[in-house]
Amino acid sequence: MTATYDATAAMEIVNAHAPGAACVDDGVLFLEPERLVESVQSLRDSGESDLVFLCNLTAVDQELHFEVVYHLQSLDLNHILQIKARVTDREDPAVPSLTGLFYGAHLQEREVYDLFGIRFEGHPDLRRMFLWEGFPGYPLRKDFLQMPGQVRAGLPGFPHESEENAWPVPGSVPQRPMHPNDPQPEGDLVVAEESEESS
Amino acid sequence: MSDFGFHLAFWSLAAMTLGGASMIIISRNLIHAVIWLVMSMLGIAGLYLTLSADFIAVVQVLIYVGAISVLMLFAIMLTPRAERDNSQNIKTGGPAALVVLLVMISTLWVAIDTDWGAVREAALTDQARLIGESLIKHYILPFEIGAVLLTAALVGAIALARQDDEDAAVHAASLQAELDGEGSVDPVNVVDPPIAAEAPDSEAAS
Amino acid sequence: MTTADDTQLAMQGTIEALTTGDGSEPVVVNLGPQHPSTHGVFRLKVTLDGEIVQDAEMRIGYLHRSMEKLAEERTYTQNIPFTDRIDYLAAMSNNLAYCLAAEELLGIEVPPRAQAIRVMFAELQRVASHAMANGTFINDCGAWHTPLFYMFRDRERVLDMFEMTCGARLTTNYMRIGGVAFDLPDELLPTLESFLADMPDRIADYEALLMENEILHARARGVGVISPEMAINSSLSGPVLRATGVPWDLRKANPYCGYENYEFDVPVGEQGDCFDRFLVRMAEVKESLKILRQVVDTLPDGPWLADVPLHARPEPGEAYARVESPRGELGFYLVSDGGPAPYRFHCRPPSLINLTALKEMSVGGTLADAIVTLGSIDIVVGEIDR
Amino acid sequence: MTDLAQLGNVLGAWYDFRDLNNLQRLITEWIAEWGPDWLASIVTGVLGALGILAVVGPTLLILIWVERKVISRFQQRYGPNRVGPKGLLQPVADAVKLILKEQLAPRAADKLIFFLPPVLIFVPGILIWGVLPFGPRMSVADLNVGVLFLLAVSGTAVLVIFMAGWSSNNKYALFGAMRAVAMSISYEVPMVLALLTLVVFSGTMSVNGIVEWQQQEDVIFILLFPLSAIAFFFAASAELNRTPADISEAESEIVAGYHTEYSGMRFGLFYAVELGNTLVVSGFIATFFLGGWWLWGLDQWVPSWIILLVKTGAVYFLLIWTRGTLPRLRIDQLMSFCWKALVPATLLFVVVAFVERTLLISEGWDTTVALPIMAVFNIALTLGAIMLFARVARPAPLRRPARIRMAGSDIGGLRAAREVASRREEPQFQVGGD
Repeated sequence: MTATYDATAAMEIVNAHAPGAACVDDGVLFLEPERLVESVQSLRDSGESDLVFLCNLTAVDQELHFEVVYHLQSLDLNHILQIKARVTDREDPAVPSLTGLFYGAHLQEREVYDLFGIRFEGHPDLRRMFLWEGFPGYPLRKDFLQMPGQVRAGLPGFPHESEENAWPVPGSVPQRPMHPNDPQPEGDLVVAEESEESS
Repeated sequence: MSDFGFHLAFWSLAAMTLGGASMIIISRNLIHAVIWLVMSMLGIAGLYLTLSADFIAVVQVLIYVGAISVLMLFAIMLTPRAERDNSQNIKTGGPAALVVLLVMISTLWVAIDTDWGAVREAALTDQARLIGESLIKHYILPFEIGAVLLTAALVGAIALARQDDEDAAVHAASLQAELDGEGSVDPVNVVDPPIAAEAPDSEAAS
Repeated sequence: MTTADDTQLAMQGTIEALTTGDGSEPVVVNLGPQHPSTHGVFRLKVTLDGEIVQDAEMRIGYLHRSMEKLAEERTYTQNIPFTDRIDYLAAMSNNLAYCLAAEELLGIEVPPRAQAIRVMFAELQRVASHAMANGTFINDCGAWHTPLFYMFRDRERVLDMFEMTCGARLTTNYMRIGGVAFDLPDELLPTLESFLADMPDRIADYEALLMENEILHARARGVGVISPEMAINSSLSGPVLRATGVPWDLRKANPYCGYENYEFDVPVGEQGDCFDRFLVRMAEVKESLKILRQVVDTLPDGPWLADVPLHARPEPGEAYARVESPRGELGFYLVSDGGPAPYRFHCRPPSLINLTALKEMSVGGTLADAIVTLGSIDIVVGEIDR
Repeated sequence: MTDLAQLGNVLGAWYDFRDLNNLQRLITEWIAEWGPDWLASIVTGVLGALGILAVVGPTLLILIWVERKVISRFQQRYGPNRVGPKGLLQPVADAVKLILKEQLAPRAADKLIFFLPPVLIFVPGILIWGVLPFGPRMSVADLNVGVLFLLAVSGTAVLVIFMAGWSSNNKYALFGAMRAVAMSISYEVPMVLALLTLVVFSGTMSVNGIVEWQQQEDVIFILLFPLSAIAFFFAASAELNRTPADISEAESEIVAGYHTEYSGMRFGLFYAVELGNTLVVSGFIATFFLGGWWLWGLDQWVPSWIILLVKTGAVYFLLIWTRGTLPRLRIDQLMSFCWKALVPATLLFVVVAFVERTLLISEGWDTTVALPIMAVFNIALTLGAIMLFARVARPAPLRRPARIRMAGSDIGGLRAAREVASRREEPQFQVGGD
């Protein structure tokens, strides 16, 4: 069974090489973006942690900031560690690229750049991957195509649940009832057919 | 073969040969020229056939149509695209035409003037055997010399085919210059036309 | 057709070729998006010098459906059918990985019968997927469809079993959070028994037909080689990684669904070339059959679905669950903010990440080698683009 | 039995159906009675050509069906079975579909050269039939230089393929054309050398002469020169673009090679000629190496052309079989196989043929005794040459076996990999190698 590598132990390893670059918050190792490369390198090269395999690299839009999430795996010692790096600049988010350490970061970083707009500094070939150059916006950001008045992206709640989060407030994204048998929303909801007529 | 059939064959083949030959000169595209050349060669092969020289005819097809023309096509494909145009030859062809005309007149004169001993009896049936025997028995020395010469040519060709570094360097420098100045290239013009404009020679040779 | 940067690339290649002393002009050839050997809308742009690949660049995104964004607006249960469409040749494995992640978020215990059924279908899916992978790989080596059709027979039988269990063949949508959607139908186990009885003969056939085939050896041995160090550094996984000799299999390293209860082995290659990948897949099919045998013999009784509310709201938190899909490490990273839908839904696609090393593997070989290499990686474009 | 024999006599007296040449002779004699003799020779030629077309056309349609059906059987499926009984009309339906299809040409194609090849490809495709003897007197033209004619005509097809590939202005097509040309040039050499063996040994360049020699000596050439037969078979399948040597239209690499851009009946013509060539080459293999229309006296009883067709069908089946079974070689492997294996081997057999011919003619060895000895010697030499090739000329990566080991309890990264690799015990699975 793959163990979860102790974040505190990892923090010690990182801080031994780059003092103050790592901190543990709620059991998760956070690395300072500026010193990400040397921090991760210390984790990769240290025989204790031996995190040689970059399992997964992705990002999460936390509305106020981005979190770049790395899952690093040691194959021989069979433990996994989740690392996060916070990017606070929403206008021009950037973190150093790990391509120098992990060849496998190439495509994953390009994907994150494509869908989140986070630049990976030092990436040799940072271009959009799924979308074409010049595509407006970054789709996986929470504010992508957000309708005016909508509190936040995503599904606000189940239909049968309480009133305030049952359905979007009027004037936001027009939504179609999922199924005729589903509980029909009440109030002056803009239903799809009507919106088609009006537009 | 009766006279009518013979004449029919001769004149159509002659037309094919000469027509192909003129088209070689006229066509601007070198690949087209080679294909006309092939037609001309086939006409000649046909003429051999009317002279009952079936071995020579077949060898004509085998060597000229099957091998030499393919060799020419290969040579053209290996030539940089800019040098594949046949049109300059026409402009500077005046003196050449004169020389060719002189040669043609003298050949024609000799041909008409000579008293050809026409073969009236039946055609030889086993030419291949005769040719083989005369090559091996009577003309063994020239035959061997030819063989040695061809071997030498083969070795020489391999030696010559080795890359000449200086040429490559010059070509690379000119391309680099073009690429450096390419910052202002209008992308609209670059999309697609490179192939379309240059007609069917995409680069490449395997 | 040629675009501006194609032209520039070609010229750069020419200059390189000329200055390095090889005087031929490079050609840019597009393999795809419509090409017989790209197995989907995948475009590989190769720069060729004669037949030698100088550069290989992939262009993807033709099948991009932005599933990760779509999933943020669907409930956890509604997202299961999306996972079918991610890797449509291994829908069961995708269902499973996603359900594992959701269960981790929700803290759900899966009943033992459901676990066994999950293992059964994950392994059947592996057999089907490897049959497809090996068949198309031989096709890419230039065989005229015969091995492909042979292997399709097996895949067909597996898909028939899927159909009788959940009504769908390709996009199964069978796994549920907390178990599986339906119990096994009565006719499944006899069908599976006969399948297990027939397969050894079939595999012997394939070995006779393919494994000592000199032409296949000539085409695949020493082609698309990658070293174990590079493979690990490139985050490769699955048969591509194991073919280099690295014995890394999540079913052993991080057993899920009770894989630790079954006895099986992890085959590894030696050279890391295309032929080793092919052999590893062949051997894995045998191991899968071994697991299936044990699953059938020890199938427990009981419920097949835990009592999970359809409108499950997990606590805020995150989960990264992964399985050994036929193509490698398939992970799902879910972030919950306490809402009915995942706040972030991310799939770690083995097909995409295995392609990282494609350029390394194909540059320097011939065009035909690049095709074989691409075939041996076994990509599914639905998973690459998502 | 006697009735049958009588019936045969009656039929034979009126018209000997074993030899279709009689029919043609009747017609020419009839014309010679009233017409000029050039008319007779023209009518003979036209008749021959029509005869070939009448055979080739329907045969092609049947062949498409046969090939698809046989390949389907190899692949465990039914094959065409919807149109007509047993799907027999499928090729007709396909042909109709192809004729009705829109014929596209790339805008940037060289129009004239693009339109010519589908037509021109028919010329060598039909001409080559002219020297195939269906019986003792049943070939359109029994040329003295028939073997040379065969090579010359088949060589011109390359030019047409090049025209098709080049004029399409498509990179796949150009690649296919260049590959076809390179292949054809290379494989013509072992092909010529393989035939040279026969020509030297039988002392004739006439195709019919070679059959007659086999008839006279009561031996078929595949027994005398098996390596030449193998080399010719492989070179022919390379020239015919069939797997394992179909690199000029390698589907998985260059889509369809030189005819990528041809649609509708233009593609149909390429396809038809390709199949026709396969058939005629099977015919030539049967003629050169299997005795052609002759079969140890059976040709006295069965029409000779039926014997030839049966032999041709056998060779054709072999070609389908290889196509259905084998993967494709790479172009450099094909080239090196041609120049490093086939050419030396066929050259060796040319020398062998020279020596044995000298022994037979100049030394006056008795053929009834000498030929069996020579056959045994040559078969042994062939086996030796093949073994030598397998041992010596095998490319380096193939000489090591491919091994699959079982990791057992070693699960992990590089360290575990080293551990697994260093294990002493025999690997679980091992294929290939010397």
